[in-house]
Amino acid sequence: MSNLVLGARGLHLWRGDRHVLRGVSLELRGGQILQLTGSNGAGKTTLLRVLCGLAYLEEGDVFWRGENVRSNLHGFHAELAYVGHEPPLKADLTARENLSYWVGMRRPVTVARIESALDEVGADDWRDRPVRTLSAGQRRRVALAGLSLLSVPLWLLDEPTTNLDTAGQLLVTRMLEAHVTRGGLAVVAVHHELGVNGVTLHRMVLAS
Amino acid sequence: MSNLVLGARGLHLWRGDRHVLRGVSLELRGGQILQLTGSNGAGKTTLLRVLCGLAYLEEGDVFWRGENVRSNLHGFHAELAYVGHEPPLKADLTARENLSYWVGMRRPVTVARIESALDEVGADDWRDRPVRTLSAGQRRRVALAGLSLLSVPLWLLDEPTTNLDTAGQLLVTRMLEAHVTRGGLAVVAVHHELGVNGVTLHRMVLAS
Amino acid sequence: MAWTWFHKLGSPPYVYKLAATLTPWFAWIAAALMAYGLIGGLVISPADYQQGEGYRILYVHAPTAWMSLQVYVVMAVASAVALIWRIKVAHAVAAACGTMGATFTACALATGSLWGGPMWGTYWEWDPRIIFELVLLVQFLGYMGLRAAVDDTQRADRICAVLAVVGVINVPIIHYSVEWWNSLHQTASVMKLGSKPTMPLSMLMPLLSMFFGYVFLFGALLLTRLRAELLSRERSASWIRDVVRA
Amino acid sequence: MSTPAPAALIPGHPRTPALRAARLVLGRDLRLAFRRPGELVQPLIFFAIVATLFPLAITPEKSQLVLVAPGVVWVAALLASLLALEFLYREDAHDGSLEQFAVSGQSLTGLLLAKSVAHWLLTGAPLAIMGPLTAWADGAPMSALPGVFISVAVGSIALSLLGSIGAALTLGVRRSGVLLSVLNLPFTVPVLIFGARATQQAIQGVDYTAAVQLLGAMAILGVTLAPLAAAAAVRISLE
Amino acid sequence: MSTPAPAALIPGHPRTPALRAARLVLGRDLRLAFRRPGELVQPLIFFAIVATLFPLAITPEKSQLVLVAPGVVWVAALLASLLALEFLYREDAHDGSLEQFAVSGQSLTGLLLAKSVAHWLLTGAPLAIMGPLTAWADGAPMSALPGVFISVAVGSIALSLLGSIGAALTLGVRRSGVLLSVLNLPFTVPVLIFGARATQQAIQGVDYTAAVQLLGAMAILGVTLAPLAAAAAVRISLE
Ligand code: HEM
Ligand SMILES: Nc1ncnc2c1ncn2[C@@H]1O[C@H](COP(=O)(O)OP(=O)(O)OP(=O)(O)O)[C@@H](O)[C@H]1O
Ligand SMILES: Nc1ncnc2c1ncn2[C@@H]1O[C@H](COP(=O)(O)OP(=O)(O)OP(=O)(O)O)[C@@H](O)[C@H]1O
Ligand SMILES: [Mg+2]
Ligand SMILES: [Mg+2]
Repeated sequence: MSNLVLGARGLHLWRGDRHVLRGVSLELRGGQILQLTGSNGAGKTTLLRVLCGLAYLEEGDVFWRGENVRSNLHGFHAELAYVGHEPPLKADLTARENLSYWVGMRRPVTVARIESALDEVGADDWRDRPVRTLSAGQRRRVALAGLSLLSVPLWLLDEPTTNLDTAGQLLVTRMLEAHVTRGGLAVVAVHHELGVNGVTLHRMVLAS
Repeated sequence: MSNLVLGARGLHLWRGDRHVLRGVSLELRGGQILQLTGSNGAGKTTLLRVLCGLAYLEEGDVFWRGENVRSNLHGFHAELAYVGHEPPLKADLTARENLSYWVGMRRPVTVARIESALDEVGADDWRDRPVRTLSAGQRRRVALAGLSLLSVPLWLLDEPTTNLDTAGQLLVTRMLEAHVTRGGLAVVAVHHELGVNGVTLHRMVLAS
Repeated sequence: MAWTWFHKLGSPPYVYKLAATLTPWFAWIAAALMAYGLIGGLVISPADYQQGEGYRILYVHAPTAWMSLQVYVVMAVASAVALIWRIKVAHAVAAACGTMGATFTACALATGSLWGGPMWGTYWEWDPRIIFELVLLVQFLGYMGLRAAVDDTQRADRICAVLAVVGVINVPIIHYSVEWWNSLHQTASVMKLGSKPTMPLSMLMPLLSMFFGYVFLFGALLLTRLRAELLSRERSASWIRDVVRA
Repeated sequence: MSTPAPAALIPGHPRTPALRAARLVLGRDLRLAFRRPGELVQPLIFFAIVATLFPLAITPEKSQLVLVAPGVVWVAALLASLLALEFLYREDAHDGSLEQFAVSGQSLTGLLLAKSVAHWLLTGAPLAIMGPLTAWADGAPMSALPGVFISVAVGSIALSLLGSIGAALTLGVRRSGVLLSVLNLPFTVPVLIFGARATQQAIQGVDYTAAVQLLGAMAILGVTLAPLAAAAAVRISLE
Repeated sequence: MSTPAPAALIPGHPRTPALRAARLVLGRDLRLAFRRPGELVQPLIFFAIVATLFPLAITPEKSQLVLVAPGVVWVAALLASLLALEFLYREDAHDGSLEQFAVSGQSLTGLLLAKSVAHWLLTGAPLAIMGPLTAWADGAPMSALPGVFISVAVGSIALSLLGSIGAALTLGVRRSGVLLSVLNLPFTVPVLIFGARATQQAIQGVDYTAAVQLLGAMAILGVTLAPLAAAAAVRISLE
């Protein structure tokens, strides 16, 4: 079996004088989803950022494939994709241009693949307009396209269904199912139940 | 009965060469909610911005209390509150400071009222921190507090439940119910059913 | 009723056809006037008793300089109309003015400084009128730059309209600069309101006909550019297809 | 039939008077500036560098220095405030506060005027203090300093306010820096001319009131006309 | 037991080589800058403006102009580009692209170096071309132009790169802003002093190699050291 395992042990993090993460530990293997819930301000975003090494960790360790991520941060990053509260797009570039640099920066990608990914997320004529002129949900869809193009094993998603219409929300569920059945992992912060079927779903509730 | 009536007739709006609003008309009276749905990019945000006069209208007219809003734009604005996709907060000011200028700019407001409004939306110690350090949902809650402080008859809300936890989503519903039972109006763009009870709810679906 | 013509002028197809019919007339009148002006100015009229032959550049300089101001006024008025009555065609007119205004202004500067060589012994002097004419050029350039920078035509129109209206304040400054500051530059010798021009008729006639020649030339160019503008702006409209088919 | 509207919802429930609204916006901008002292001092540092580097750039003979000091003071002041202008409305447009201004029911003109005042207090006023100092450092006589102060103060008012028009016009534009300075040039030039003249006359001990009056005229023009134009431009670029 | 990972998910699936990644970022920034026609010429226009403003400000006696204008003109312009630096990373930090750089698995140093190169191409290079022209327009002899060109070119490289450190530092900073923009000066003031001196010497026909060599040393320091420091600062500010 694949050694795709994301682990965390005794994560502690303070913000100002607030103890946000109080000894969080988790283990997630390939083919599993971790649904991360918790009231506003519980620390979901913080935890995701800690897991991908964006936030500074006072205590505890994050493990990937059994070894501490600090030992090989670049290698770890090369295998994860993080999408936060806002889609990471340049407002003055088109969806195409955004994807071709964002994805291309990380792995070789052909124009054809970008096009098909944009088709999958239901992009029509608007793929050639500056992202600035797109609607909130359309922007989110561009980010989803990028996510699937990166095709990395570990997904860290912060409320991926924000601004999406019902069809879009379904799309996210399908993408998650496909990803994990392909053997990937996903940690997803949400405020509702992820309606995924046929995959092992772990739940973690952060208390604030 | 109060003459609180929001009307729109034959609204047309083009963006680039895309015909976004194609002859939208509506009428909403005090005590009613208009739930605005539609797929991503259908034009919900655009319609809301047109209604509050932020977007330039090629054709059609918006009416408030029976008269064209162009005839008295300031008077109209004084009676509406618009909250878009992003809470309109200054990242470097605290929740308190934000509210005291945003609301105070429009109507006299005491510190005590601000405090109680912040209590209502479940703000604890974080009300004194720069908004920059707040979580997405906490920011949204600050905006809600501002909304209730403005206490204007007409609410124009763009996906007000974004980033809110279940408790927060319930809070929005309660606020809407209270608002319309007090005789107010609300146009709310959402992607899900507003679960409001005991108030007349009109539905409009924008086709893209 | 009295306002129908106004509304007609608001409708692109009508204006497009009108422009098509008017353009040749303007062109021919311009040609005739300018022909007389050049001959009358460069050949017939006597050399100036103090400036010699050099003064003949006046027949190019003064009209272009006047036009540079007129064009800006046209642009500003069109913009104001467009903003107040929301007339798309007026926006198109203003848009068409930008480049031509810049050209006229550049010509005024060039001919002026050419004339300055023999007259003032220097091609360039930081003289009020010269400065503000230069400023006018920058205004036209800024106007064009702003248009290029805002990608949504409809928004660009209205933003630029505001700019044009605000900037019109410079026109009187240029015109009266010669009175306000004691400057190198000629005071008005033709454009003096009231008192009769201080200039022999043999010089005045060609000068005036050159001026009106330029006016009609501007008209012809404006109409041509206006049609191009309308074509590109209304490309989705139905009447365009009829035009193209015809 | 809907329930009658309660007090809070009835039209013309207590509105904030325009003046107080403007004061709140002014207060907000000052507070924000002092939260970010870094950006606050940028224009000053810029000014200081230009002014102090200038003697280094030329052979520092006092005689010449005095002659060109006005030019230094003014070019530095201009560049400083022009550069600051680019960010006058940027942030507010980005975080949506500008939208809220536009639908606040208060006159947008008034609120923008308040912002311009704040901008002047944060950039113009310090320059008005630094100006005389640099002139003096460049060898201008003590007696000249009041004149320098007045001319820079009045001139910078004109710049801040007239400049707000350009800032509003270029809101929709990326990297607007240079386009902005092009749009601003038409009034920048006169301000510079009169300002430098006033400063020079002050340094030479000549009567400088005429030039300062012209600056004052432009400042008044700015206070009265600029906010209107800026408001119109902002409304359009918000669309 | 989960299904074995398919090709796409296996570690070390084709990674973009570091150099190509950097080129993509460079391309992106240039494209963003030249998104719209006309932005290409903007730095030049800016220069033209500075060059026309200055003679306006001082009594335009050519003799003085020659002495002072060139130095001031490009010192001012360099400072302008230096101030532009403060916003080098702002936008990327705001829209989250900087975060994506940090978790891209590519060396952040390399990507930031690419950004600095873009910044220099957009501000420094035009200055290097316009600098000599304006100096000449203000009356510097032809023979001086190569010197002016070299000093501006090298000086702007040093500024763009060393300045990027300050840019990265000011990213995270809100409160101690003063301290930092002051911390920024030690990098920049020497560059400006040597740069101004080199230009002056070039115009006076004196040997200017010494000053240029000092500038070159700082430029090399910048290319080698600055991106590392900037990357560290960015990572910290993202937390
Ligand atoms: C770069 C240098 C110059 C510039 C920018 C310039 C600009 C102008 C402008 C803008 C006007 C139109 C004024 C108005 O309509 O109110 C004008 C008119 C005129 N200019 Fe010049 N000028 C320049 C040099 C000269 C020179 C060297 C002469 C000859 C000594 C000259 C003679 C005239 C005359 C005679 C008129 C017509 C005056 C009238 O009747 O209104 N200009 N110039
Ligand atoms: N500088 C600080 N000082 C004190 N507390 C802070 C600071 N910065 C962040 N916090 C707190 O840390 C908590 C973590 O926020 P985080 O964004 O992780 O929550 P979240 O679970 O993502 O909330 P949401 O559901 O709204 O996105 C928040 O309560 C926030 O107020
Ligand atoms: N300049 C433009 N040219 C062409 N189309 C544009 C332009 N600007 C916006 N649009 C389109 O106008 C439509 C209106 O977007 P709007 O934000 O109103 O949709 P929405 O219903 O709010 O979507 P969402 O549910 O994602 O928020 C979008 O499809 C957008 O792509
Ligand atoms: Mg969060
Ligand atoms: Mg929307």
